[in-house]
Amino acid sequence: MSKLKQRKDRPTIGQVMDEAGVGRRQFMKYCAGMTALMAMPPMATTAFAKQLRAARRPSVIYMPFQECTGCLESLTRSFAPSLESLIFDTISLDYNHTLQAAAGHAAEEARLEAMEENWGEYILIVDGSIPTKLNGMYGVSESHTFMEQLEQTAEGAAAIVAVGVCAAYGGVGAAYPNPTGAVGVADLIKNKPVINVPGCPPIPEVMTGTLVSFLANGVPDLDAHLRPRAFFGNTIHDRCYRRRFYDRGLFAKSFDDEGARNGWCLYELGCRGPTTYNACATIKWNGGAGWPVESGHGCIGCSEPGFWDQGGFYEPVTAKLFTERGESIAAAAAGVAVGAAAGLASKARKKKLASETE
Amino acid sequence: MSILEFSRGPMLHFALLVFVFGVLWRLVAVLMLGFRKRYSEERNSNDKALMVGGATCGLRSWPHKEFIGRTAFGEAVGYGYHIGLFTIVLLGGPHVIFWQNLFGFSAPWWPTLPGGLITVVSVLTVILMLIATIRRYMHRPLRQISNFDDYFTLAILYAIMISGLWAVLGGPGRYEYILAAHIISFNLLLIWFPFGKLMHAFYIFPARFVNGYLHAKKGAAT
Amino acid sequence: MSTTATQAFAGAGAANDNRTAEERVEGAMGAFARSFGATVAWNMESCIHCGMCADACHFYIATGDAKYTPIWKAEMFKRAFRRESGAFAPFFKVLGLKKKVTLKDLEEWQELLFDSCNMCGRCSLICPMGLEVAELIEIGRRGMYEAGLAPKELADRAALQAETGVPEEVEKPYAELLKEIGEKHGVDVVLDKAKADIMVCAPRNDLNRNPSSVAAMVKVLNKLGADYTFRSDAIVAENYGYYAGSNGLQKKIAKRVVDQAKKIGASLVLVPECGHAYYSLRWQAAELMGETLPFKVRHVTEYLAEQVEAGKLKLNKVDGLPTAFHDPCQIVRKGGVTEAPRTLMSELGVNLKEMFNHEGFSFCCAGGGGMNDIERTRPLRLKAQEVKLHEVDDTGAKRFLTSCSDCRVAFDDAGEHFNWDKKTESLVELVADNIKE
Amino acid sequence: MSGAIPLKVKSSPKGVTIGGGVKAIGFEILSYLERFLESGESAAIDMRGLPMAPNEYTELLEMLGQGELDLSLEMAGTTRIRETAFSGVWWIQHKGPDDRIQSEYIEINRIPEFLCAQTDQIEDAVRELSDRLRGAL
Repeated sequence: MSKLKQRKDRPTIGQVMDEAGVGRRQFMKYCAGMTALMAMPPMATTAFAKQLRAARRPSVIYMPFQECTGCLESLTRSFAPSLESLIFDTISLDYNHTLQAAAGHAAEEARLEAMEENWGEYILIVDGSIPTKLNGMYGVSESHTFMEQLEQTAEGAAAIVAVGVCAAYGGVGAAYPNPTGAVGVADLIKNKPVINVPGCPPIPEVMTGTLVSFLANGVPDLDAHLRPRAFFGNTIHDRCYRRRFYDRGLFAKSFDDEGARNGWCLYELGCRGPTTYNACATIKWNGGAGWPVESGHGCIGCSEPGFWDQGGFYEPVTAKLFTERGESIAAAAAGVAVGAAAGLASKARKKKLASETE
Repeated sequence: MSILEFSRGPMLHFALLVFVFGVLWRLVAVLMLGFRKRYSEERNSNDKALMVGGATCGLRSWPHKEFIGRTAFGEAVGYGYHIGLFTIVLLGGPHVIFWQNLFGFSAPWWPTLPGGLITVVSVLTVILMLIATIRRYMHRPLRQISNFDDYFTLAILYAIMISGLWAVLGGPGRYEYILAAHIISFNLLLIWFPFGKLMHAFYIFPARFVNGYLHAKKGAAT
Repeated sequence: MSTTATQAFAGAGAANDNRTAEERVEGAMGAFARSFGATVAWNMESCIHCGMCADACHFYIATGDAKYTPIWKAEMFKRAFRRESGAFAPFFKVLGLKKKVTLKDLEEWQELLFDSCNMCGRCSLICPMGLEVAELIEIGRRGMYEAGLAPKELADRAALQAETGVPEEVEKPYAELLKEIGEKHGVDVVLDKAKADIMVCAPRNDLNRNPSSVAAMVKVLNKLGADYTFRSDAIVAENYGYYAGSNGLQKKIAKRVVDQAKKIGASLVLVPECGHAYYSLRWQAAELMGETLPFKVRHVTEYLAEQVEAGKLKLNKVDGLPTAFHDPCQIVRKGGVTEAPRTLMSELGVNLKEMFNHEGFSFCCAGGGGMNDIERTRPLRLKAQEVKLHEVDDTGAKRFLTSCSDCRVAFDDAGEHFNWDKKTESLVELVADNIKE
Repeated sequence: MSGAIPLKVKSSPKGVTIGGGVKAIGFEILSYLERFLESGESAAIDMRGLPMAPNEYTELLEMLGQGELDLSLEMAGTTRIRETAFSGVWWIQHKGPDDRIQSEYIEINRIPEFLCAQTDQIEDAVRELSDRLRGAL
């Protein structure tokens, strides 16, 4: 990672592009791709390109905590090298313990230095949940708990992007019984703008798109769970191409029956489409090759808080979430008993009343 | 645990238990009051009376020609929204899945109507319910005998219908909150069921049967 | 019809009522509690407040006043039921969800239970939930009586009839009156035979106002050579206990008839042309006695229809005058005697023009259920009767028949008020006048 | 406009029966075109956002037909800009180096925005050209 000069003369993305010999129209083409990705109106491309060019080339610190590196895998997937690599060229990834050669103390050294240099300017990308039980002792590296590291790096960040459902809402770490007390970034950091990009993993284009839109326009429009509406504004169900089968009441009953082969709705097989907000149905995965429903499996709702605990992935969204252990028989017996008691009581009262006034 | 999980988890379970407990409590309490022996010389045999009792269960749903002139509108609206409710609950796609899941059986033979059609039926049902509610308030005898139970039960029904339509038509707001509202209002219906007029679902056919039976014993009109 | 001064209803009821208000309400609850079992309770639980029973009640139809909604008449006792004996009684009481029934409430309900209800049972036919609304009102009356709130006219008559067997002071005992009728109409009346197969009663209304119909019945019985007798201790068919709502008195009055019938070893008690006499004797006497009666109970039209079908009674054909027949509620709708009158009329070749509301659905004459005897109900009664008279006119009938003395009293009164062109005649008289020699 | 020189149309829109979805988009284009005529305000419809079945995609292509201009540029993947048979309606498709469509839209404009020179570029050009000319003198 090259050490860069003082903050003030950090080059703008426009300058970086010119140096890299990227033609203006080629840059416009990328921005057109970006606005389409974020479902912005096509005519906004020029304005978007202008702002992006003027933005300073940011420093990015990528902090991995209790994570499985799935998100990083997804982030660096090079299906569309032109778009992703371009974006990687614009951001200077100053710290990522997986990608960088340096390790151990040297890696820490580089990180602290990058932080110091770009204090208040850099973007902090957090990957993985932060264990909080025993005040963070479940997650320690470089003799600092993840909580401390997060606290420390967050302080100087311009904004924090929590990548993956673990960083956003605790993900698999926070799933019942949540032994490590794992939480998402927003649960710990209250004084900094946090942008959640949930998913297990999130779609590559959604992550890069969020970064680029932050560079161009700052913190994008977020929903109640701090997710960019550009990507998490609609439910999968709303944009699903199998929706017409749902409306006509045609459902696949099993994974290989006639319904499944006809591409009917997977509601009965536990699809979480109706309650999950993400862009899988439009941007799709693996460079637009397909997405879970298109491959015949229901959406498992990986971009929603606590999606691991919302019942079996193969039970419908309206399925009951309790296990019947004979309570209803007990209730029935109790009902009959109380009924009988009430009946006897009123019969006794009746006899008393009747005899008194014979 | 999100509100949706809560509504279809512990709350649904609690509601079902209250429903089972309450319904049996009320039915048994009434039946415990005992049936007295009848001594009068019967005009029709027991079998004929049983048959007439059975017939009354169905026939009483259709007004006699002497009454239809006055009750046609009221009954059309009333039975109208009941038919609507049954269609939605028994033939609506998501509901069919819910029942099968709730009672733990799978019934591929269970027919369903297209979602769009159910939405149309739902809107019609709500309109009929509105007419019934307004009529309950405007029609003098109805207003006189109506009490809290009548209006509260209607309120719960409205909550269910509106949240249901809201979820299907994708109104503003997050889907899972609307769906949670739908399930919660259904839970409310289950909890209120034994303590209000909804019990008529259990009372209606035995009541008609006994009425038809006793009248037939005397050869009286049914 | 003996007229009595209009009584303010507050003071009505048992004369020597020195009980406190609380005790009187307790009395009502007691009578009420005695009356209901699972069936009645099931009915009270099933009401869904749909208001349709109003559309069956001729008092609501004639006036449009919501207070006449039949189920509203039983409201006080529904409320008491919820508090005392419903499944959730303790909660209703503790949480005060249903106010305790007060004497003042009951007083207000006297007008609904007595002054505006003939206990005709039409509301029970329309109820979509199959409630026996008429029975609830009947039970309501029992409660009212025990609270000393039954109208004075009915309560006094019931007490008197229970004591003396005759519902009013009479200068001449009915037995003598009966003999006189026999002489006047040239029929010999069999009275107080020691043993007889059939015991016959007579409606007091007819004894006083239409002796010819009593004579007609006697004439037909003599013609049939029936082994019958009147019994002076049980001449009167009516049962004012049923009207006043006193179970005790109704039982005592019915017992008088049952004892006499047992005494003479009758196998059949013949109820004359009287509505509630039939209902209370045929369908309630056995229940009150708590045993199956050793004799059958038949309305005179039933008996005559049996004779006709058995070929023992041959009748001439009457003229082809279009005729309308009023089905008395207690006999036809509630009593089940639907075919008998029609068998007789077809035998007589009557040109019967059925009313739109006929047989089990006929509108009540508005005089039954004791309302003939309560003077203050006349204005309301006339309003309801107007509807009925129009219905009769609509059939284009020239002759108007019925088979109940109370109905005839009501129709005579209404006919006089609206100077109606028709006179109400008795079916049995028509039969008696046309016996084929 | 009646006397204007008629465009030589390479492939006139065949008399294809227009399906419901395509007709909806057609009317949207028409409204933008009318608006452009009055206020000169340009507009564009993003094709990726529309839930279109494959056959509707080709149907739309056929409906719009082909105008005179059909440019394709090689620039980190091919970019194709076609003028449709309806003047003022352009079909722009950007493909990435892996031949994957990055964005595709119909633009209603005098000339697609993409082709226009940018103002700041023109400012640089002014400087560079004046330097060139002065230098050359």
